[in-house]
Amino acid sequence: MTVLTMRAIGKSFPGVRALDGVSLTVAEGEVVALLGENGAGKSTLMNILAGVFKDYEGEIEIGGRVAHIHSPKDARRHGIAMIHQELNLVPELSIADNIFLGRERAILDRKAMEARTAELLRGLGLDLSPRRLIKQCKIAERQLIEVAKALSQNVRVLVMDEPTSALADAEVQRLYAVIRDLTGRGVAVIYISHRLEELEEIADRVVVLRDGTYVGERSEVDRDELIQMMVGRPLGEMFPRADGGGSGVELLKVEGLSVPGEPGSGRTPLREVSLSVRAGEIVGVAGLMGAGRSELLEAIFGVHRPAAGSMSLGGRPYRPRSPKGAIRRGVALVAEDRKAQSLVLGNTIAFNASLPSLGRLLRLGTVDAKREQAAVERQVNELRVKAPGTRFTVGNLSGGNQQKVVLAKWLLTSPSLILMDEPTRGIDVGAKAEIHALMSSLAAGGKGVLVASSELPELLAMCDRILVLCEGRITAEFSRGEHPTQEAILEAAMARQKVTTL
Amino acid sequence: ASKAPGPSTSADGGEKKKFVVGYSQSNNAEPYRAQLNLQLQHFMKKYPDIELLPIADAKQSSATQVSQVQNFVTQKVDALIVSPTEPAPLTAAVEQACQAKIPVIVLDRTVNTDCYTAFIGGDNVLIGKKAGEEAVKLLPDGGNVVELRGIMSNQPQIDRDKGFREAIAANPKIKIIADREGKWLKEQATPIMQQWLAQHEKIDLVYGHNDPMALGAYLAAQAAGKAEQIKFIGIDGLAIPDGGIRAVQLGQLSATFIYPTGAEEAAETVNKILHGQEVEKKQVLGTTQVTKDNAAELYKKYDLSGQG
Amino acid sequence: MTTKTAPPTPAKAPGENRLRRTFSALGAAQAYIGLVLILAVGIATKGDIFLNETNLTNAVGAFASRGILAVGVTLVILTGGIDLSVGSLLGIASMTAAMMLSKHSLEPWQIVPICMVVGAFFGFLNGAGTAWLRIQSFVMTLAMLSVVRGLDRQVSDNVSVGTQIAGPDGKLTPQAEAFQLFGTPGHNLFDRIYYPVLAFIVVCVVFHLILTKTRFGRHVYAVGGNPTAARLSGVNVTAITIAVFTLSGMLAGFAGPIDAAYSASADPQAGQSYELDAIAAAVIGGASLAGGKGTIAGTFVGALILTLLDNVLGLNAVSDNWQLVIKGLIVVVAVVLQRPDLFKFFRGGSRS
Amino acid sequence: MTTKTAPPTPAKAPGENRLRRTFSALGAAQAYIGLVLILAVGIATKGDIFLNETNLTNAVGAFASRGILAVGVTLVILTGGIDLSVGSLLGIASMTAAMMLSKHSLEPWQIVPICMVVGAFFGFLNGAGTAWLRIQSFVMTLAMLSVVRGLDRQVSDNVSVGTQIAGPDGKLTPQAEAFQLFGTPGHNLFDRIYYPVLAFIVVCVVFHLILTKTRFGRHVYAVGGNPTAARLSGVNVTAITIAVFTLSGMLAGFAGPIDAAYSASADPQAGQSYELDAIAAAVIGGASLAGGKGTIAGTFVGALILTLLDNVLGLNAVSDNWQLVIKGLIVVVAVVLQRPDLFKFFRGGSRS
Ligand SMILES: Nc1ncnc2c1ncn2[C@@H]1O[C@H](COP(=O)(O)OP(=O)(O)OP(=O)(O)O)[C@@H](O)[C@H]1O
Ligand SMILES: Nc1ncnc2c1ncn2[C@@H]1O[C@H](COP(=O)(O)OP(=O)(O)OP(=O)(O)O)[C@@H](O)[C@H]1O
Ligand SMILES: [Mg+2]
Ligand SMILES: [Mg+2]
Repeated sequence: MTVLTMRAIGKSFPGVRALDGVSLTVAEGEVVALLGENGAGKSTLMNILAGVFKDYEGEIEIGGRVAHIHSPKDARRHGIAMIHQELNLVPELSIADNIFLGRERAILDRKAMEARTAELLRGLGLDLSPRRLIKQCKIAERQLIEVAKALSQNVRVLVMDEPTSALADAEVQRLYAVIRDLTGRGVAVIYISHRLEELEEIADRVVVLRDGTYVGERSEVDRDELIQMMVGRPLGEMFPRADGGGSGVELLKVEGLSVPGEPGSGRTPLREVSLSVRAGEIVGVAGLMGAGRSELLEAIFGVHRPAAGSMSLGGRPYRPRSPKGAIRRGVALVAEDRKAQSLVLGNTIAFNASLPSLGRLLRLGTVDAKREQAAVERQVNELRVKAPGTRFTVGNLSGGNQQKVVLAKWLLTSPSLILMDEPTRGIDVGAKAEIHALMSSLAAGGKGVLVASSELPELLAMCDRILVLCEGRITAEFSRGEHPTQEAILEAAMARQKVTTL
Repeated sequence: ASKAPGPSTSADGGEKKKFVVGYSQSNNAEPYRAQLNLQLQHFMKKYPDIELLPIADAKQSSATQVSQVQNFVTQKVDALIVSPTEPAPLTAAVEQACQAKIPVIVLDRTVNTDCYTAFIGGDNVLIGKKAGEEAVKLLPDGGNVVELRGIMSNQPQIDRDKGFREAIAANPKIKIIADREGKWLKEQATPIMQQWLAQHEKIDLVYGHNDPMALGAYLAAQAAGKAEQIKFIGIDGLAIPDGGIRAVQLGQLSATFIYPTGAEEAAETVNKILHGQEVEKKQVLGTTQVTKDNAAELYKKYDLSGQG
Repeated sequence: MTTKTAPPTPAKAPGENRLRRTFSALGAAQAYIGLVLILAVGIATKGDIFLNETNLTNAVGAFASRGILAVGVTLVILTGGIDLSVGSLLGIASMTAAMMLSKHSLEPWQIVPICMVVGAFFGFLNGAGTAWLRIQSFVMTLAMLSVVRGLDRQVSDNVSVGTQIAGPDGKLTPQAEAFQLFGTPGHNLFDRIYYPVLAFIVVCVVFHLILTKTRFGRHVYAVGGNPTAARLSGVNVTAITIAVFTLSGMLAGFAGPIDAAYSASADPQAGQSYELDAIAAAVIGGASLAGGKGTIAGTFVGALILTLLDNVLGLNAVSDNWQLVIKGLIVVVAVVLQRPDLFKFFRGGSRS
Repeated sequence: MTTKTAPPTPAKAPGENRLRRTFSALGAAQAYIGLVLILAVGIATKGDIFLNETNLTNAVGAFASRGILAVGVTLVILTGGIDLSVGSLLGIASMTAAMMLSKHSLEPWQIVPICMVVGAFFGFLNGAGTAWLRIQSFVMTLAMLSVVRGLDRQVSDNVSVGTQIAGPDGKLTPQAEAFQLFGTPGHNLFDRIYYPVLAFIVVCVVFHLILTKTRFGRHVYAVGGNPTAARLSGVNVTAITIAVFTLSGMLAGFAGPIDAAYSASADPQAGQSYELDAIAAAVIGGASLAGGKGTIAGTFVGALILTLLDNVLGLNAVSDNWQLVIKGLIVVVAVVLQRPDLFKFFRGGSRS
């Protein structure tokens, strides 16, 4: 039975027609996937359903009756819950407070809230105290908390906008189990993801959007066909990296690097990590959530002070005291959390993209606006950022396009070593292929690439070598020649040291 | 009203000319100055051919006051009255007015130039001295005095302190054991007095540079049950229900000294100037000591509440 | 792959957690170090004069009305706003109280609600301007500061209004007598519990409970911590914003009669620059002007720091000029001492 | 894939872009509506008296030193901080100037740099406390306000120091004569360009260029917009923070002699509460106290709004109490008029 019908939905922003006459129906217990390029309008469509926007064109029907949804409260009244693409939690409040935000009793019933929270978290495999503050939780944990928050409501329609972008496989599997449980109880799920293999596994039906319009839908997932539908042209091989690379000289050498964790911050300590990246090589870093991948990349980028160990870059000792020092040595970091770590959301694309490379755009001590404009425009076009211009506010871009701006920003510094933390998070398949091509060409150009990713297929296809981290320690290393399997990597990723568990 | 002032304009016939007078007050929201404003408006009404523009309030800011004076000059008023916030800053502004041939009456506080028509004001050193003499009278056997000062850099504060110290030198057994800046405010004075009462065994007299501070100290002493043993002297002597004259009547203050507003004299002087008569360049006003005996009478004399 | 169900990494190792809890408890204790320091200096230099019930009551009593303002300001700051108008609102409320008493001989229990309504009304306007017209609260409340002060001065004709109103028999009228209870220095209530101090403490306790135990409190933190998240969670951001400004105004209205009773008169300038003291108390107590962070307990400690510091310096007869200098220095020291991670400058980019 | 080079959507469609440029120009014009309104009222009510070179020079001259403070405060606000100490810094700089002149007979061109160094020194301390000790700037600069005011009063012995120093011949000394150029009301420079006004405009232009054209300017915006992202982009957040406070202090130092010359004396209380005017100018001009948003042009307009508003009300002889009321109301109206999206409350969730 149909629970939700969206009819001829349209939405415009100043200068942008985000949606135009899109219709969608979802039945009880069905998982419908929304697919489309970055900026196709998926989030906008779902935001309309969740009451984020006050006005839009078209009509929404729920359970056969017209529903007027103009605020998040309206949406909740109709049994709609949404996990937003960008995390929406209050950092200074506890997990329990966040989960029940907006639905508390007038006088808080802490005990009940915490008990229910603990239950929800357990269901998602999270062993966290409900009283823990969000600011002390890791990104992946936060994403699961968002899931828990949505699950805590009595929903008829659950919208998930890229719920897995920060999750590794194990957590993703757990999420699937939860979704199956929900659909078994008749809940309709709308699922947005750029990971096609996920859609194969979870979706009953895939609806494709392009440039704000409905393109078509399929019940059978055929990757090539779907890609053709969303991009409007056939796409070649997904992971274009040919064998090779890795024959160059040693670019980065890390020896015995240890970084202490910080009490209360939820940061994983690194313990005696040693690795090397050669020029022309792509090295992957695998691990489970909280394994210390981001920590490792950040430490190399000079964000954290190491307690022990040494590094060298291009044969010279490398001791960055801040990101500034790292950038000066030609290192770049595409950070994990674009919103918090990478972008000044209120400013323009040009401002953000040129920020680390302003030093080379100077003329007579001032920023040469023309050269800046030209450089940014070239890079942004190369990455196919969908935006009306480089003076567009970054905060108004779609999630994937924001990520592309981050990439553009670092490519503009022409780094010799580029560190990428989940570089394709939230990126559509087409763009993903381009980014992969870009990584290959960087490597081919003699640069070093160190990439942490939660998508094992991506690592397996792209990397010359894969390092596996577990609890801040390197537990395994595979080279391409060994043809590692996902299972082997996962096993290494879970090779916990018994001593540390208590 | 763009005519230069002078006897010629209104004296000879034709249509009746109305003179326009501007007044820049340093801060309306001090009870003393509110009283002054009220009185000035009252006394100006005696002269039907003179119009007093709404009083401009500098709100304690010299910069504001300078631009107010400049505004009046721009408007070409026929005469200007200024109660300067501070002497130095207003000097240039007064000179500007003077150069624009506008007669200026400096009321209450001085400026550092001779380019004005008349100065009318009280003598704070004299008042301080009178207060000191009263203290000597109240403490024949000597005693401990505490002093609540106005804002330290204000000239009246400096003068009232100076006169007082000169006068009490007559009796070496009178000692000022503590003094602090009460910023002219009642609510500042109360906690200061509370601290003094905790610190000092014996306080015989409180000298407040204005009545509100003396009364603030009185509240603190009253609460500590020591109001009877301590004498309080204030300055200002305003005829308002909340003022010093009433406080003397109620026995809260032993004495206060009327700081003359000079409003009546100012109105008179303006009238004379506008009609081309001679005026005295420096008019220093005396003070009246308010005691229990003359309080009722003085209150009646200065109370303007019924007259708007 | 799906067979391995062992939890990937235990997100919390019990030992680690215990450690963390201890640390955060210590952090909370640390918030009081500044206060303890000042108490210690007071006791060391002026022993029993300082550590004396009367002296402490006097010191806190003098600050009580500002302390009450600080509670209201804390609410506003928690939502990420600021309220500069509280000093003016206190002023007009104290004037209202004095006039109600002197002109209409109202009873104190009638006066207080009226003053609270007056304060709440202007506070509501602040909230409406901020939430509906989306004027930055700094501008909105600065404008209100000016408007309300103008009105205050206008209704009072720039003359202060006394509250010790004598009847025909020369004694205080019963209303004026009762009104004195609100704050005449040294006055006692319940044998040595002085009304302003009591009122301040009660206000703190009530708003502490509201902030920590009620839905409204959670929403206040949410609006300041992440307005977008709050909105998407169905929190009525507009209503919360208007509510905190209204409450702040209401508290200023509540503080008005206390201030009037303390000085036994309502001055047209009353409350001027109190807003700075109130905001300082909140911020010294750990409230962040960015919103979402702060507690009433912190504000209470901040208020005590400010008033006891004044008291200690005064008792030690430090000259007025040096008081200003030392006060500034000690505030810095007190705030620095409260920070557990003091000397780890900029370690690790914080993720927030 | 690599063969198809047609971008999916052109990053910039020329027609669309022109439209947007027009829009944003309009938005910029809107920022001046408040000012235009006040000018219109001034002209309508007081025609030539208001629109008179002398009057306008006087009005802007009276505000110039606060306007210069506002520029420094804007820098600090852009990084997400606040500077409450500028009024005190102006005070101590004006005292320094007057003392250098009266005690040491220094030439004006020696005095100004000394004052700037004095201001920059205290500003640096503000920055160090904020960046290194990580004290909230509100607390740090509030403490500095108190400390510097105390020092100012102490060095001057609470007595104001005049700058019109007469030599043995009874005339002004050459230094004092020259010093008057800095601001004696009505004084002319370059035939009717009055130094305070000139200095204010030059400061605005210089800092406008610094903010818009240099890397430093970009970094200031980045630090205010997202400090973590700024740091990870290679911005030295600590250095930028210290720099803006130092510059703000330096500008306060620069404004000191102007204030002293304007008043022909340095008062120990000089500059008190100027910080509120300075911040108000910045915020009315569109600067966001959350950081990352604001311009010097906006601050300039904000300063003009404040000073011309005073002027118009003064010229119209509005009573002072009503002036306070009307001023508050007009500031609200001016700020609301500047917002293009005025009546679309909460339409569309912004992504930030
Ligand atoms: N608040 C806004 N203001 C202006 N434009 C907006 C706003 N929100 C979205 N857009 C525009 O609407 C279009 C659709 O964005 P939307 O976020 O729906 O894309 P999406 O399909 O979710 O992309 P992604 O896969 O990258 O998340 C984009 O071009 C985006 O720039
Ligand atoms: N300064 C910080 N403050 C708060 N949290 C931090 C900070 N630095 C890192 N984190 C969080 O700690 C988590 C732990 O770390 P780490 O980056 O080492 O794990 P990871 O293997 O990258 O896991 P994930 O897949 O969650 O990113 C990160 O995901 C990040 O969200
Ligand atoms: Mg999206
Ligand atoms: Mg990570």
